[in-house]
Amino acid sequence: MKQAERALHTQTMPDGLAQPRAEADAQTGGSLLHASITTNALPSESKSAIEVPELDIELLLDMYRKAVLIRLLEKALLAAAEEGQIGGAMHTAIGHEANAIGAAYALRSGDYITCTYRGHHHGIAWGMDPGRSIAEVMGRSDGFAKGKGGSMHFVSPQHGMMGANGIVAAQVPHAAGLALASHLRGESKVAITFFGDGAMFQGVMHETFNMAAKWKLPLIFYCENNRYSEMTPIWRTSSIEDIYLFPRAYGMASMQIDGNDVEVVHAAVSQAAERARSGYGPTFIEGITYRLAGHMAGDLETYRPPEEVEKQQAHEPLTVLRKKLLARGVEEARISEIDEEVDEAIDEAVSFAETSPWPDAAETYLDVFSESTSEES
Amino acid sequence: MKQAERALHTQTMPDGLAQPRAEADAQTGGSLLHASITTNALPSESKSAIEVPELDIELLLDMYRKAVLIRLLEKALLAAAEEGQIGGAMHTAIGHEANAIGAAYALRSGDYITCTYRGHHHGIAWGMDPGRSIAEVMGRSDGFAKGKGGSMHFVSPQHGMMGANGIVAAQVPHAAGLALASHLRGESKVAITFFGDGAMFQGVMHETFNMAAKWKLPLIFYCENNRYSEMTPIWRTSSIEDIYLFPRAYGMASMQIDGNDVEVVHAAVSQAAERARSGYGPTFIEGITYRLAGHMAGDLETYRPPEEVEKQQAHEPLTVLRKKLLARGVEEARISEIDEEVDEAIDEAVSFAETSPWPDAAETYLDVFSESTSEES
Amino acid sequence: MRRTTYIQALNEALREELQRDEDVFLIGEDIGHYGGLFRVTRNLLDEFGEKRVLDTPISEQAFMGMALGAAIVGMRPVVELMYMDFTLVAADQIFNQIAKYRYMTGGLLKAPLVIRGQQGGGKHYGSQHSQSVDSLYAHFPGIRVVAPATPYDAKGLLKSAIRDDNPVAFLEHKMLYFTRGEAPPPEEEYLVPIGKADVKRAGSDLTIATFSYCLLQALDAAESLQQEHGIDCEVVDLRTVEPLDTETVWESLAKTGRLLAVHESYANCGVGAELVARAYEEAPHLLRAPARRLGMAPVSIPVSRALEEEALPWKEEIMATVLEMSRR
Amino acid sequence: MRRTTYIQALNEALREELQRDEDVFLIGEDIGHYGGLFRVTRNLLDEFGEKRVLDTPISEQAFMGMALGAAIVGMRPVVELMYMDFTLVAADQIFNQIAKYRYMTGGLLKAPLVIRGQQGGGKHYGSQHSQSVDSLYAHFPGIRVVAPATPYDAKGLLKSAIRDDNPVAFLEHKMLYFTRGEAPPPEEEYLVPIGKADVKRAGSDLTIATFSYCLLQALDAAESLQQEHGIDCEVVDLRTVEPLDTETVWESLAKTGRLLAVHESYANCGVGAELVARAYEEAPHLLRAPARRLGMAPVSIPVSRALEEEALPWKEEIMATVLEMSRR
Ligand SMILES: Cc1ncc(C[n+]2csc(CCOP(=O)(O)OP(=O)(O)O)c2C)c(N)n1
Ligand SMILES: Cc1ncc(C[n+]2csc(CCOP(=O)(O)OP(=O)(O)O)c2C)c(N)n1
Ligand SMILES: [Mg+2]
Ligand SMILES: [Mg+2]
Repeated sequence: MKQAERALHTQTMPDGLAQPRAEADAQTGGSLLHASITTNALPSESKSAIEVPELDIELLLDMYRKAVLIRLLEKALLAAAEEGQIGGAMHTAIGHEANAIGAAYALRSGDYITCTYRGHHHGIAWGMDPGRSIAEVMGRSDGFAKGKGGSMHFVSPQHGMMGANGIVAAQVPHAAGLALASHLRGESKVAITFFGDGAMFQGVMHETFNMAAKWKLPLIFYCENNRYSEMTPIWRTSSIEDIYLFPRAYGMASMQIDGNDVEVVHAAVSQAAERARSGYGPTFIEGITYRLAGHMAGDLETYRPPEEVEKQQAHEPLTVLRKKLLARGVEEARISEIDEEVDEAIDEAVSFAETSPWPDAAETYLDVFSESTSEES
Repeated sequence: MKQAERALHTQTMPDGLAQPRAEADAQTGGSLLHASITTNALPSESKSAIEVPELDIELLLDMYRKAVLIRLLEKALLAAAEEGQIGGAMHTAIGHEANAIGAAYALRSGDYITCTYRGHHHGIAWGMDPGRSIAEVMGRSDGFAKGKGGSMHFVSPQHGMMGANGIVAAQVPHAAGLALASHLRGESKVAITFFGDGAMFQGVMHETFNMAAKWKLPLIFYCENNRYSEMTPIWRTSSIEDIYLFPRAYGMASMQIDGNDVEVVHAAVSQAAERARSGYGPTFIEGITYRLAGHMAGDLETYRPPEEVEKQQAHEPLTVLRKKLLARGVEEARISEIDEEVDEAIDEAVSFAETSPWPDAAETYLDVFSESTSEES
Repeated sequence: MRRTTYIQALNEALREELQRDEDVFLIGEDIGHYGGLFRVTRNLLDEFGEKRVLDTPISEQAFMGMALGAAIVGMRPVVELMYMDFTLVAADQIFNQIAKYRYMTGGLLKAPLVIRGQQGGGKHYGSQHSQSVDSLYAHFPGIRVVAPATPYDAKGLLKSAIRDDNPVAFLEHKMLYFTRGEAPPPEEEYLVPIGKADVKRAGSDLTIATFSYCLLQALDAAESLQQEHGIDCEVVDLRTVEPLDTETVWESLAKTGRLLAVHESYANCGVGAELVARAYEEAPHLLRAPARRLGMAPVSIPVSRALEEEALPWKEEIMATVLEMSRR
Repeated sequence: MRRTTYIQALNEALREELQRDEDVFLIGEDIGHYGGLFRVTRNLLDEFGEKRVLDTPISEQAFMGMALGAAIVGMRPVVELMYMDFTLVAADQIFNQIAKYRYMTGGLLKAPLVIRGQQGGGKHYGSQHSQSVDSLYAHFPGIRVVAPATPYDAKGLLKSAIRDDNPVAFLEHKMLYFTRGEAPPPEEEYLVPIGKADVKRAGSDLTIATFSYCLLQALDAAESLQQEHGIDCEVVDLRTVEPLDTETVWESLAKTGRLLAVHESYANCGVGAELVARAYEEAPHLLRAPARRLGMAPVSIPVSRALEEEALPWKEEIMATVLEMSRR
């Protein structure tokens, strides 16, 4: 091998490609002070600089209900997948719940959202029915898309959910287009789009950042930074340390927040939506979060130590919210009641989905083309 | 029309989409102090912060010869295009010469370059024969690519010219791949890639910036900022004011320089090459320049006022270099001699090309596939 | 009827649809203030303003995706790709997103948008600015593909495309832009339906099914074949490539018994092969000789005019193939 | 001979080529430290280090373009696309650059690289993770297209692909990954040549020409047709889609007189239509009944297993088509 011949590069690249800061730091025992995108940081250690007002307790309880609903739905789906009831790539959002819920409650009916294949939490937070959602993932006829889209393509226009996407970052320009439609029509609708840390380096992100910033589109870019792109930690492939600082290169406003705290997310998204509606253009929010389950059903998680996951449990969305509720005087019993209620609701949703009929074979050939035109529609 | 209904947006977007700074400034009579990317700034007004040593006078004279060669070659090509001898899209680099020459002389034999469809100046600066170059543009058999690639695909591996490209920004990852090859093989070769200001917002640029920065590739990104993307001034579509600052978002070193002064370009590229060879990774250079001719042959230039072009003549590469030579004591006669010599050389090159035979029809079917394998090659 | 150029016909279609429906907007590079590299959108920004004619950066992926986003809430974007070769730059948005959006959402959303621009060879633009992408678009279900050859059809089909509730790839050809033909004046509105072929020359010996600029080449070839060889070709202008109006082709085939499909996209896995395969699926009894197809030679389209001509499936090659087929 | 899985065969091929030629390197998402989403590159980073197995960000355009850049100076990159559907994300680099580089440079440069990854349906991944892209790759000249169906062929062809001086699209299939077959142990090196079809089942009544996972479906169908209907199909494994080994197919056709081409990419403008068209161009005299093709139905590939099955051109559909063809 020619590796010994490398001459000039040895100084800074002792061993293979350029070494990531975090790795270098780990080896030298150096600090990670400037590296906010580390796997070990807790979401609460994020650089939020926004004011976070306390939300009404009933609203918080409602949010808690949603959070449990998402959590249990995801667990039910994982169980169904293990039983072989679900194929394909199913990505759950266990640990991500607060990002969806905080945002959904901060926006208005009529606003739009697009998101990634990891989109169940968004669907539920935005109001989609759990039973029909599970049916969709299982490919049943009662699914929103009649089982055609499945887990990676959650959609429900009546709820503003304009589509999850299987191609990393492809949903981002779609949201810009929704924001553009709102702008061109003189509406005050805002669009929000969710994507992961790994999506940051798809070319279309850059193109959309520029166009949205230039045209001051009423758009919110929301990065759910869980520090992993599938099985690869983000520091291994990213040249930028602080994701939230990057969009400033386009003159965009941005912030890094605790994505596991519904109140923080709610405050950040509210602020961004206000900016958008006032014509000041897009805002970029980096919500620091962590994925507590595998990248997708079946993931053996060999790429991260159990201790890392363990540490993150300390600040996962349900824990954070439960603590908050207790601290503000809500009785344990009230919380348990919600837990039980939701547990039942999920059982019902699962039975609904499991007994939903398979779509007819003839359905295969429908929905490719529409036969109508603008005159008729 | 619904435009009257726009409510919330009127404040910042009085009239259509977000207004570009330069336009706003023009309307308000405001200053353009912070907008370096204006059509009116001269290259000499760029924000170069590098030391520029004086080059040897013989070297400068050699550069001058190259500059005239490029200028006259481009003019000959424009004339031939007008006569109908050249079809397709032919982009000349009149006004861009110094970017190519300064860079070519700063690099070593063995280094690589890729560039855009506007690549004649690079080819000539890197040492390609004018006669064969013209033959290529004319589609003749003596062209480097036997007339198959034409104006947009200048190539000559023996000179390090690894390919111009017709797709905006596509050549940029190719250069990163060349740099990667050098890195993986432990060679000290550097790659440089040229692209325009308009190319900045192709997604692949972003992807390449990140990977090159992350892997510390021995690569130089050189943006020939002529302030126009075809017929559209860059400020109309760019959300960033200072192109050279953008790459810093990836932790990359960068500078904005006078791209019309061969000495400045030479100094900047030398410095970047030194960094690259020492393992410090890529550097981004924004060379401020101006295209004195149309975007391509046949362009009627209705999109810019003649006065704008006129103003730029004051600081165009040949003028700058001629002044420099005179100021350093070179006789007018020596310069005229070069002008005449080159004039003759171009005449010869044109006749060579014009009398070069058309490729055989059978040539059409060659070069699609290679029949060899690694064992044989 | 007055005569107009193909470019003028397109410009009128866009203008009329912008006027008719305020959800229509145009988006693309250099199309606004400049009026389009090929002047198809000339004067439209002046008339309709910056909110109806949007100049973009060179970001094909983003503005294609934005068009989809706007379309799913009922806007009707008309996206210009300066060269249809750039389809490949935005291919994910076009084929993984736009083509599939209606299906993946179980019909909840539709994507009524038009992707238009010019394709084709003949002007020495070389490998990356001369490709014909009709077969590529047709391969993926979910996008209608239209490629008119005359100013009349261009105007009528572009208006239909904009009104269609499906995504439509509207493929122009650089060799057609300055051709002229009859078309009613703007006062007399008309539409040409998507999915209907048109017999542009009646004949009895052999059916040439083609579209776009190849139609002109085929008509020319048919004249020469008639005069020089007494072979009387019927020339069917498919006009729409997806869906293929095979009915009209089979009707012609019932008369002639011989089929030659011609197109400028690559022959390999092209529309011509498709038409041949369908002929044997749906109408083998009509064929009195093996059906054939002609497409671009399997090369990357060279700049040199000496070579480009050789690669193009134009008049000479059409004539040679017809003669060969007639000898059988 | 020992039996091995398809994945293991691929892994061995990569390992052996990394060992043989230091210009070979692997590049893609999650392929290094993790060993690949489908574990095809498992353990290779450990053995060869970070300079031979490169983990990338999700930047398909850039790393595809970088592979080309490295290839034109003689490196031999093997690019993994995690799902072949992502071809569309990098389509400009693949079809406008890699496919054309040799041609546009008049043969001065060549691009010896491999683009590999899995495609296909059957596991309910839906519209954007189940497409078969063989016909798409074949449409553009300049890239060889290989799609082996057995571990033996997979190993031998991947090694040949890496050594080939052309860009090669090496198409795996998600349903093949865990299938097993015989293959010599690593000590016994062998290559399978690109461009050679292989008769995987001899028969006398009808030729099924296919490749990739459809081969297994076709073999299965052939058994059932034999047993249930006494129809004896010859099954030709094309293995390479570009170039097509029509010689072997026509040889088979000379025996059977009937041709059915089967593939999982879309039927419309697909490899099957191409084979039918070529049969009528090159060997019409051998055909005793209309040649046919089968491909994926023109839909975006639904998630629901009830629908996906319906869309796939697998055993049942093969049998039905063969029966229909036999009745003629
Ligand atoms: C264009 C594209 N490339 C690759 C993939 C495969 N893939 C799916 S998810 C994923 C990781 C995305 O990571 P991130 O954006 O951080 O989101 P997360 O999954 O962590 O929520 C990858 C590489 C894809 N779906 N699309
Ligand atoms: C992907 C792609 N989109 C559009 C074009 C058409 N086009 C050719 S040059 C050009 C402008 C490029 O401007 P810039 O990058 O500033 O370079 P310049 O021409 O000014 O040197 C455009 C839009 C193209 N060739 N490729
Ligand atoms: Mg992530
Ligand atoms: Mg420019």
